[in-house]
Amino acid sequence: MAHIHLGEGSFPLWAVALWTLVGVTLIGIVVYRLRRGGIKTHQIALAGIGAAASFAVFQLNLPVWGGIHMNLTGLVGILAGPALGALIALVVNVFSAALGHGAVGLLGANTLVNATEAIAAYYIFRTLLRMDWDVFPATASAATIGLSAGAVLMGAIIVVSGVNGSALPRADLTVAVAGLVGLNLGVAVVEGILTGFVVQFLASVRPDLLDLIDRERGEEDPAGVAA
Amino acid sequence: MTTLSNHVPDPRLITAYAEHRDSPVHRVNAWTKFGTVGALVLAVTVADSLPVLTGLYAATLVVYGVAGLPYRRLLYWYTLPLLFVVSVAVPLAVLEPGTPIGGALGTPLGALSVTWQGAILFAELSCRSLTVVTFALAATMTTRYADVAYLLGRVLPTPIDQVTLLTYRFTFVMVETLEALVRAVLARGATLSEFWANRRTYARILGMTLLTAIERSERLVKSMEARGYDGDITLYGDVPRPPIREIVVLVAVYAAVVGYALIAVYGVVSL
Amino acid sequence: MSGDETTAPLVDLHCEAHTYPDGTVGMHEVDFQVYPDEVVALVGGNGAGKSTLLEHLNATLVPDDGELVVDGTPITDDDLARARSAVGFVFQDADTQLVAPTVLDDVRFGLQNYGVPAEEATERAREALATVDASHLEDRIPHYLSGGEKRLVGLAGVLVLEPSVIVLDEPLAGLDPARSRLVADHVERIHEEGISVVLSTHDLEFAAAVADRICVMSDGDVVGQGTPREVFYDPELLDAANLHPPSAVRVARDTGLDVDGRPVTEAELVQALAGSQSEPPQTRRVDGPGAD
Amino acid sequence: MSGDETTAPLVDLHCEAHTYPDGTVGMHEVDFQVYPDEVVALVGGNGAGKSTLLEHLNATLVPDDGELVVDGTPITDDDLARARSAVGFVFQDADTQLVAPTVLDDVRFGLQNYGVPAEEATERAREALATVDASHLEDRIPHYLSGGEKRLVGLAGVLVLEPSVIVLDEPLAGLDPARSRLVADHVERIHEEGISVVLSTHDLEFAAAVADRICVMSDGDVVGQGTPREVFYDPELLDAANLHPPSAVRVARDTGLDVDGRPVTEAELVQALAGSQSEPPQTRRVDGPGAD
Ligand SMILES: Nc1ncnc2c1ncn2[C@@H]1O[C@H](COP(=O)(O)OP(=O)(O)OP(=O)(O)O)[C@@H](O)[C@H]1O
Ligand SMILES: Nc1ncnc2c1ncn2[C@@H]1O[C@H](COP(=O)(O)OP(=O)(O)OP(=O)(O)O)[C@@H](O)[C@H]1O
Ligand SMILES: [Mg+2]
Ligand SMILES: [Mg+2]
Repeated sequence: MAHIHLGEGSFPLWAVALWTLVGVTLIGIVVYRLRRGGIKTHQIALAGIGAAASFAVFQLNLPVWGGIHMNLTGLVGILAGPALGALIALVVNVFSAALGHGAVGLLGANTLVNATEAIAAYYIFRTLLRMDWDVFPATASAATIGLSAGAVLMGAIIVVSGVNGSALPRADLTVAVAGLVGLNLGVAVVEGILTGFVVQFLASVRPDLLDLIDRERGEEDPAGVAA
Repeated sequence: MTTLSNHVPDPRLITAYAEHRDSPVHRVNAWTKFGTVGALVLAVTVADSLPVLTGLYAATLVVYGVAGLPYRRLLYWYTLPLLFVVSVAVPLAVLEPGTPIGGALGTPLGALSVTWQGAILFAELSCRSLTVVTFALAATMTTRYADVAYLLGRVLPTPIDQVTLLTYRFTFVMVETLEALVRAVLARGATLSEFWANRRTYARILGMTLLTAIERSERLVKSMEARGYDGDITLYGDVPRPPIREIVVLVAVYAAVVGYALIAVYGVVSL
Repeated sequence: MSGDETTAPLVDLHCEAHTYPDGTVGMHEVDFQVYPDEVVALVGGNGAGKSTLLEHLNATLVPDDGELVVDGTPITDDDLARARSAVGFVFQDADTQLVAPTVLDDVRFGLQNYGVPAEEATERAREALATVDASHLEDRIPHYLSGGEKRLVGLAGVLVLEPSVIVLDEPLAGLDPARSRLVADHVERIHEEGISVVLSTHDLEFAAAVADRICVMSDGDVVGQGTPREVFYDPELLDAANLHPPSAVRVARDTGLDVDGRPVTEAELVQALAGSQSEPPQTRRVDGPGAD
Repeated sequence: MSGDETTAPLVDLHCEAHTYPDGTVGMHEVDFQVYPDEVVALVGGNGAGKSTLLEHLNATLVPDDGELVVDGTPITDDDLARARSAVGFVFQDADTQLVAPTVLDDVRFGLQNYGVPAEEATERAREALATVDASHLEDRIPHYLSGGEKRLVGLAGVLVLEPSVIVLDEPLAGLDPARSRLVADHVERIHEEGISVVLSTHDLEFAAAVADRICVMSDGDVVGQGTPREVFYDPELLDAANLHPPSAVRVARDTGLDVDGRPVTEAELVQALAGSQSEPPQTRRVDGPGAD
C-alpha cells in the first residue's frame, strides 16, 4: 500500500502528451515567477534540502494496512509555500521515477497531482489559521483536504485519459477508478492526521518556526514569498 | 537498516553499484541510457500487443542481468509500481467486456468474472510498467553519480537544476538523519510496528527530520554565500557525446519504435 | 574487580562480520564481552569500526552471522527489546536522539514505551535528571539546549531505564573542556552505581582517566586490549592502530627523567614527576580531560 | 611579525552587538583585528560566541551596529562579496559546506561564482587540492569522504579563492588524533604561504601549538588575549572563561620540579623537563595534538 503514483504506460500517447504539456506549463509559471523575483539562495537551499527530506521520508515504512509510504507533500507545501512546494513535488517525482516509482512518461501528470496537494494544503492552512483555528486541526484538515484534492485529480486524470488498451466505457472506468481514489483518500486521512501531529510537534520544539513563517508571509503576498 | 523499507531502493545502494561495479552496461554512455529510457517509454505507450510488450520486458530483464544487478531485490522494488497496476487493473480485469475465464462468481452486485480481455490487460499494464521500472533502475545503478548529476544539470532549466543538484547531494544526508532518529527511539524501547499506538513517535521522527532539513538549509545558505554563490552551480564535469556506434543504435531504436507505431498500431502506413 | 574474567559477562557478542547495505564491511570477526562493574573504552581512528561494534551491543545492528548473549541468554529476533532495555545507548549525535517537546517528556519517553504508569514515570524521570545534575532543565525544549546539556539529558533518558550496561558513543564530541569534565564525572558516577560503561572516544587522556580496560580497534578489527597502562605503553599496538599515546605517557617517555610507575594520566605524571619516591600510583585517579 | 600592531590589519571588525532573530544575543561589543601573517585561536566554552564572531569576519553575519573593514576599506551592503572573497571560511559542519556532486566540482564552485573561466578554474582547483594533499580525492562523492577528508576538501575550496585570511571554525571537531594532526599541519602550511588564519577550537593543546595569539571568549565577550604563554599562565583570565590550561602547563605548574620557560606545548614541556639548561624555548614548535 502506498500513496499511489500513476504507472508507466497506462495512458495512450495523446494523454501522455497532454499531461506533460499541462505539467510543463504549471512548472513554467512557477519558474517564471521565481526568476522574476530574482532567485534567492535561501529558496534554492530550502527547496533542495526539503526535497531531499521528503524523499528520505519516503523510505520509511509506516505500518498501516500492511505498510504505506508517504512524501508528506501536504506538509512540504505548508512549510515551503506553494511555489517551492510545486518545485519540490517535481524534483521528488524525478528522483522517484529514476528509482522505479512513479513514471518517466507521466512525470507531468504525477507532478501535477503532487503540486496540487502542496498548493491546496498551503492555501487551506493559511485560510484556516486566519480563521483562528488551532495548529493541529488546521494542519490536519489542510493536509487531508489537499491530499484528497490530489487523489480526486488523479482519478480524473485516469478517467479523462482512459487506460491504454482497455475497451471499457468511461462510465465503467469511473467505477473502477473509484476504488483507487478511495484508497488514496484513505492514505490522505492518515497522512493528514500525521501531518497535524508533525506540525504540532514542530510548533512545540521550534515555536519560532511557524511564527517566523507567519511573519514572513504577513510581510509579502503569499505567492510573492514562495515565488 | 531494517526499519527503512525494502520496497524503496536505498540511494546508497544505488550509488554503490554505480561506483564500485563494472559491466558492459556501466560502460555505455550516460546519454545513450537516458535516450533509451525515452525510447522505452514511447514503446510501452504505443505498443498494444502482449507478445511485443512481454518481449520488451524480457529484454530489459536481460540488460539488468548483464549489468550484474541483483534480481532478488528487484522483486521487492516491484511492490510499489505494481500496486498501481493492481489497483487499476484488477477492477478493470473484472469489468472489462469479453469472454469470461472459467465460471462467473455470483455476487450481490451481479455476476463477476475475470474476462480474457481483462486478464490480458492486466498482463499488458504490468509489462509496460515493469519494463521502464527495470530499465530505469538498471540505468541509475550503472551510471556514475557525477554523470547523473551532470545530466540533471544539463537537462533541467534553472533553478530546477540547482534544486535537483542539491537534492541529489543531500538525499544521502537526510536518509542518514532519519535512520539515526529511528535508531535512537528503538534503542529506548519504542516499537514502531504499530502505527496508531506510536503516532506521536512517528510524528516526532518525521518532525525532527524536517526540522533538521530546514536548519541544514539555513546553514547551507551561509556556506554557499560565503563562496560567492549567485544562483548557479555549474558543473564542469562532462559526459561526452555517445560514440557513433551507440548513436546509430539509438537512432535505430527510435526508428523501430516509431515505425512499429505507424505501421502496426495506428495503421498510418500500410506495407 | 574490573573485567574479572571469572564472573559471567553481562553482554557477550560474537560476530563474524558486519556488512552495511551498500557492501562496506564495517567490522570483521569480533568477540567482545562486557563484565559487571567495569568501564571499557574503545579507541581507534575514524572509521575503525567503533560505532559499528557498539551498535551491536544493544542489537541496533545485527551481525551477518554471530550471536549476542545478554545476561546469559542469547537474543533472538523476537527478543530485541530485551537487549535494548538491558543495554542503554547514548548516540554520538546528540541532535538526533532527543525527540520529545520537553526535557522531562524526553526522559520519560523510554519508560512510557515499556508501559510504566505516568506518575511513576515522572518520578523516576525526575530522579534520573537529578542524578546528572540536570533537574533545572526539566521544562526546557531539548532542541535549544547546548551540546553538553543535550548529552546529559540523553544520558538521563537512558539511566532512567536502569540498564545494566550503558554504551556512550563519543560522549565528549563537540564539548568544551568544562563540559567534557562534567560528562567524565558522570561516567564515574554511573560506574559507582554499579553500572558497566562501554564508550568510544578519540580523547586518549579521557580514556586513560576513566577506563579499566582499553580496547584498540583498527580497520574493523579489535587489534588489542588491556589496562590503560598496558595499552599505552605498548608502542607496537599503538602504531598498528595509528594512535599516539596520551600526553602524560609521551612526556614520561620522552623526558630524560627517570619516571616511575608508567603514569597514564596527568595526575599520575605530576605525582611521578614530583619525585615522590613512594609506591607507583596504584589507584586510578578520576580526572576527565581538562582536569587540573 | 605575528600580530604586529604597527602594520595595518587585514580585517578590522568593530561590532556593538549581534542579536540573532530569536532575540539571543550571540555577541556583545567586540573589537577584533586580524593582522598579516598571524595565526589567531579563539577559545572559550560552548556558546561563548566564537562562531558568532568568526562569521562576522567575512560578513556572513552583519553586526547590529558596527563596521567591518577589509584591507583598509569598509564593507558596505553592496560589497559583501569583497569580504567573502578576501576572507575564506571553512565551517564547523563540513558536511553542509560541500555542495557539488564531486570533489573537483566543489573546489571549483567558488571560482565559478566569481566568473573564472572553466579551464583556469580546473587548473587552480587541482593546485588547491594538491596543496592539502587531496589530489587523489578529485573524483570522489563528498558524502562518502571521511570527516578529515571533508575538512581538507572544504579547506581546498576556500584556498582556491586565494583569500588573504582563512577562518576555520573548529577544524578538529570529530577527527581522530592522526587526522587532527594532518589538519594542524595544513594550518601551518597555509600560514607559511603568507595567509593569516583565524580559528576556533576546544583543543587547547592545538591552540598552544599553532597560534601566535590566543583570544579568550566568554559569554559573548572577548575577555582577554595574548600569546599562548601569556594567556595560559594567567589563571584569573582562564578562570573567568571557565577554561583549564593545556596539559603541559598544568604539569609544569603542578609538579614540584623547577620548570623553566613556561612551556605551553608538550614538546616544550619535555625539553624543559629534560633539564636542558639552555635558553627557555623561544621558537614555537609545530605539533598538533597527538604529535609525539
Ligand atoms: N551506514 C553505513 N553505511 C555504509 N558504511 C558505513 C555506515 N556506517 C559506517 N560505515 C563504514 O563502516 C566503517 C566503520 O565505521 P564506524 O562508524 O563504525 O567507525 P568509527 O570507528 O565509529 O569512526 P568515527 O570515529 O569516525 O566515528 C567505516 O568504513 C564507515 O565508512
Ligand atoms: N542561529 C542562532 N539563533 C539563535 N541563537 C543562536 C544562533 N546561533 C547561536 N546562537 C546563540 O548565540 C550564542 C553564541 O553562540 P556561538 O555559536 O557563537 O557559540 P560558540 O562559542 O561557537 O559555541 P560552540 O563551542 O558550542 O560552537 C549562544 O548562546 C547560542 O545559543
Ligand atoms: Mg563512530
Ligand atoms: Mg561554534
